[in-house]
Amino acid sequence: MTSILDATALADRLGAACPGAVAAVAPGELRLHREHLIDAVRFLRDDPESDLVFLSGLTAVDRETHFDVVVHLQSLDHNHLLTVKVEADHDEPVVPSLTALYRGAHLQEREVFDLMGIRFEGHPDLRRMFLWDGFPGYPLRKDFLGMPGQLKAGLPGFPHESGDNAWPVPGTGPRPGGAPIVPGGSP
Amino acid sequence: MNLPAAEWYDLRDLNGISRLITEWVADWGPDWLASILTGVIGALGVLAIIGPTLLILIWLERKVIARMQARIGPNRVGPVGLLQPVADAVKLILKEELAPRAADKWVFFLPPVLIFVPAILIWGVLPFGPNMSVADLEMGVLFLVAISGVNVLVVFMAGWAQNNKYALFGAMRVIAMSISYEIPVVLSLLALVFFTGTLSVNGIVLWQQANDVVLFLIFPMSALMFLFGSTAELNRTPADISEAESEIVAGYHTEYSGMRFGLFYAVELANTLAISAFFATFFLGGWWLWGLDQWVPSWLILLAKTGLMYFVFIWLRGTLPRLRLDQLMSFCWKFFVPVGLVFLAVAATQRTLLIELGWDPAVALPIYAVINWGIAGAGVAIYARTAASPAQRLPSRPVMARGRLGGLRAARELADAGSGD
Amino acid sequence: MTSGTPTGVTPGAAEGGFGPNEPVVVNLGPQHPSTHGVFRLKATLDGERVIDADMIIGYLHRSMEKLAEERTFTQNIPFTDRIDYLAAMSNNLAYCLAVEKLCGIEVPPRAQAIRILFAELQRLASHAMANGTFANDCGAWQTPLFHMFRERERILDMFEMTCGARLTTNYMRIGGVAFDLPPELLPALRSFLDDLPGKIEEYRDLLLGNEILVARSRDVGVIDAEGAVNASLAGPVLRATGVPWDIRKADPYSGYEAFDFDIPVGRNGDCYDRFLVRMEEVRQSVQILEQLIDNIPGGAWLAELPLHLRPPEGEAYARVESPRGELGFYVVSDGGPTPYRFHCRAPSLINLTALREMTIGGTLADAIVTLGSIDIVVGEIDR
Amino acid sequence: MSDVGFHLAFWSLSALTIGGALMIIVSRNLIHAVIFLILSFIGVAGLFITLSADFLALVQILVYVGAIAVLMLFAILLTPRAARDNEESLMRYPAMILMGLVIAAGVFVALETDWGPMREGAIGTQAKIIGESLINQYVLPFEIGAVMLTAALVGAIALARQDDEDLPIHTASLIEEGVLPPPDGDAADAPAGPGDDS
Amino acid sequence: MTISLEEYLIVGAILFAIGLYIALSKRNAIGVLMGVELMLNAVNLTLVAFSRFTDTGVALSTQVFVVFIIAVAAAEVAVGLALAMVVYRNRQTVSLDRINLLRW
Repeated sequence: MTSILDATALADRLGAACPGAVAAVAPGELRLHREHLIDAVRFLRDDPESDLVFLSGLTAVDRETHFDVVVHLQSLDHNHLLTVKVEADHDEPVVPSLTALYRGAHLQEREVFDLMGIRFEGHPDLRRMFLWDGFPGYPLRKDFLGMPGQLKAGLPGFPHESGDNAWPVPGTGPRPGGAPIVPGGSP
Repeated sequence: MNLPAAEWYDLRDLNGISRLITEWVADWGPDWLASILTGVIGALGVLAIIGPTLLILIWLERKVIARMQARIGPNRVGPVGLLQPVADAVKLILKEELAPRAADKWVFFLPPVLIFVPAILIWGVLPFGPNMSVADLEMGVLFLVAISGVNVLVVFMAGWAQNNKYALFGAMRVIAMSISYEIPVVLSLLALVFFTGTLSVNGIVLWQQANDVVLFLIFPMSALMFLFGSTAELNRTPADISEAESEIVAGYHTEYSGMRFGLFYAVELANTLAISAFFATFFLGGWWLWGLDQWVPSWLILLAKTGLMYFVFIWLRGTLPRLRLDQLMSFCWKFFVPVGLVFLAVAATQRTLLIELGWDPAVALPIYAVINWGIAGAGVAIYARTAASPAQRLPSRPVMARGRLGGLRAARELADAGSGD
Repeated sequence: MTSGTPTGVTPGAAEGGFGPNEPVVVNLGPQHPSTHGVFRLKATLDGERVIDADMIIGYLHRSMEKLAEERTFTQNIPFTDRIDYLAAMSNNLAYCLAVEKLCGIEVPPRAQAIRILFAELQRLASHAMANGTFANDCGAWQTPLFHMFRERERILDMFEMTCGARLTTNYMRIGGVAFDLPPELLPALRSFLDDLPGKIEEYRDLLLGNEILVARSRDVGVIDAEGAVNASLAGPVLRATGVPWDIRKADPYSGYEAFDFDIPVGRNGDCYDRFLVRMEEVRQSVQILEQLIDNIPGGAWLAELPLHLRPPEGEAYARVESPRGELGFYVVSDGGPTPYRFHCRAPSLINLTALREMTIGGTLADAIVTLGSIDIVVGEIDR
Repeated sequence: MSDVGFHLAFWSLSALTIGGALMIIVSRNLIHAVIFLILSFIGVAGLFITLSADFLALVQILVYVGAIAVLMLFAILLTPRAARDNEESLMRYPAMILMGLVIAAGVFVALETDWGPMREGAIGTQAKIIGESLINQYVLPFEIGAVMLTAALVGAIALARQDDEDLPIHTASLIEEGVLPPPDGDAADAPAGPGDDS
Repeated sequence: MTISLEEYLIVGAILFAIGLYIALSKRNAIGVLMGVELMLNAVNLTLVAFSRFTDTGVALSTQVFVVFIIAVAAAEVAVGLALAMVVYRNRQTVSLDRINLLRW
């Protein structure tokens, strides 16, 4: 049976090895400062007692005020699990990338970037993955409907229909950060 | 054994019909008309045989493979689905024929037509009976080899002209493979030619008839080489890499649609049928079957043997995975070519002994058969022992964790324990 | 990474650009016979050798994680079917486990046994598909696939008689399963289990003993244990490298601890080992089902739950061993009727992390075999 | 065969041969040129048959069409960056004059020379005669020919073989990057690249 | 009138001349090789014609000679194309105008 790591004890050892890294502790969960994220996770991975060599999952939650990047780390030999959380700003979400430590983070960070818009610094190939390059906004954000495309909730209209609800047509939308789509602008 | 010019309705010697016609034409017309007429009659005869046979064979192939795959196969069109190939052909004809805009127009349009030329020509030297071939060439075997080489060029034209990478891959693969596998095929036929002392296809059948033996028994390795080399030249599994559907979509005919694709498909089957017939002729006695050919039309015997060989091709296709290009190449150059050369020497020696020492064939041939089967078996055994990669001999059961669980450490422990077993 | 390699040179084949010094970019997909869905592998080739591989996905993206935020917890169960349409039961189960963990719901023992039954049947069906298509990718002309389909068909029939659907079953419920076992299921299952071991031995003889299949998959697409763990691979791909890791043993759910089965692991992490591990896992699943079939407890098959489920504020991560590996659902609730965040750890996607490393250096044919041996489901990659 | 059929065969085959050769000059695409070359070869093979040299006709198809033309196509495909067009250099005009002179001289010699007594009938069983003379009368040239073919084979392989330093540019760069194993190394030992997924 | 030796000789001469022209004027090394092949073919044709009309037929010497020519042609093409490949690999061209450097 997978045990949940005693996060408090781990936080103490982590605090000794990497001072100032731990922001908060909850049962089975460490909240880390993003400046120390890489060092702290490297410690957690290489420390023989925690031995968290397997990055089970990496995702993010939009808390409206900030983003939580949630990382599930796992030790296969000790069979225990730890949740690591890092906060990212809501306006300018940037988090250091874990790809240098776990290659398994590669696609998951791309996915989070694609859908949530969090930039992972140091990621070797941070591109959109599911959505096309010109897709406006990041759909998993809670405020996606108020994002540059000015999409409204409810069923969208088809591209040839004019009106505020028209979907952006692939390729005609603005690049991320570019000018917003003009409502009603059909090709 | 020359049958006397039979009555025209005697099915044993269909040649009688064309002879009647030429004699009739010679009475009033110029002799070049007669030779053209015989040619036309021969070509029509060949088409008349392979056309319906092909339709039946398509049905047979689909049905047999369906049975091998635990399916039923075509059963809707006509009785037991027999008209399915006709329906397929109609569908193909009705389909739109597309050509890529960047294709090389003429080179794109020609191959579906050109590919028929060798496919038809190859039948010219096949003896359907004692004197029943369109042209009983003195150098029939050489003709067969030369014509099947032309096929490569047509396939290359098709693959190159489409401006499609899959097609070009298929073309490159087919060239590399056909050139390589022509050598084993030629070597295997050369062994037969050395041994029987004739280049004529019918001569080889006559030799088998005179000695009351099929050459498959005396030259098993040549038969294997011919069979496998033919699968490579025909693009059939296990050597169908030039149209490997899981890798390069359809290989050299990727962009051909409609009836153009249908022509490629038909020629592929026709070639398979032809190679089956030639295998039956070279190694299984052709139209001859221990005197049965006196009672049954000889071409029926040949068709039966051809059907048998065709079934073998279907069987191979239904059961075997595909080899990789480099594996096929190394199999050709490291196994078939040396063994083929050995058998060339063996055939020459045995022929010389037979003639020079004047041995009785009835005594010598069984001895030869035993020797050759021994050499072939030894060759296969040596190759299987040495050339196959050592990894292939690893046990085919996974390691069982037996309660261990964990990550890298457990993996290391398991590997150590596993190596101790 | 890919931007660093000069893959921009893609001359038209007839115009020039095909030779020992020219990279040729070949698109395997999105429409290609071997991609198992709308998946695109952009392979840069040097002759027949793959020197770079880039994957392009998203053709099947339905943004289920966003859609799920608009639907109640129970309404989300059908989405999980569509995530991995070849292993719908496993996905149902994983999601229900996550919500149950979030709410602290006890599942009745009969429901637990039924869940295991269907999860294992689903594993059989999915592995049958995986092994069949793998043989197809090796060039076996559909024959193994259709034989495997013969067995899969009987499993799907059992699904149908239980819940009326064959692929997208929508059978598990939060707190149990939707319907009780129909009376005709157990006899059908028993006759199936009687036949299957013989069939498995037949497949072993036909496929594992096949020289060509061995030659095609041995030492192809190799990844070692360290690399596999670092790349978060899971399931048969991880176990083929020799790591004995199976969620059913490591983190037993739904009562798996009561069953006696073994984890097969491979030796060198090549395509053949993955194939081998899947073949053996089929036998282990049969073993589990045989232990289960006579010991299904009676009682309720669905826990008593409020009609409108409002889990307490919090989050839960629950995972199962799906046929493709560790399938986890991370569900965050803000106390409302719908999930605040719904995330699926999709093994198909994460197993592709190592695809580039596995395919580079091999031939094009090897890349196809490697892709087939990873056993991806595009619905799960794209979600 | 009668005169009419013979004439028909000769003139059509001659037209095929010479027309194919002329099209090589005209065609702008090297691959088309090879296809016309094949046409020309086939025409020559047909002319061999009208000369009742069946054996040579088959050898012509086997070697020229089946091997040499295919080799040329292969070579064209393996030199992709080279110009694909089949252009002519400034030697065109002198060469054209030379061509005219050669044709004139050839026609003159052919027509004006007394070729002595002509043999009417064809010779049968050529394969047998050629084979026997190859291993009796011409056994030394035959052996030399065999050695020469072997030498050409070895030489061609040695020339066309790629050394390791000739690996394509970005294969080398990928090896440096660590993505590809070194040419003689083991694939499993290659260090993983930094971002090995996509 | 039957087709006699002269006709064959004329066809051979024309074929030879065309081959010569191609060999001399083409820029592409492979094109030049094509010309050479045509010339060899013309020679073969001439020889076979002589064999048909004047050979005594005891040993078919001229045809044996043609067999040797074909063998030499095959060897020549193999080596020539290999050379073209080497030049291409070093100079990225098979155009004979551009292969003017006497070292590489």
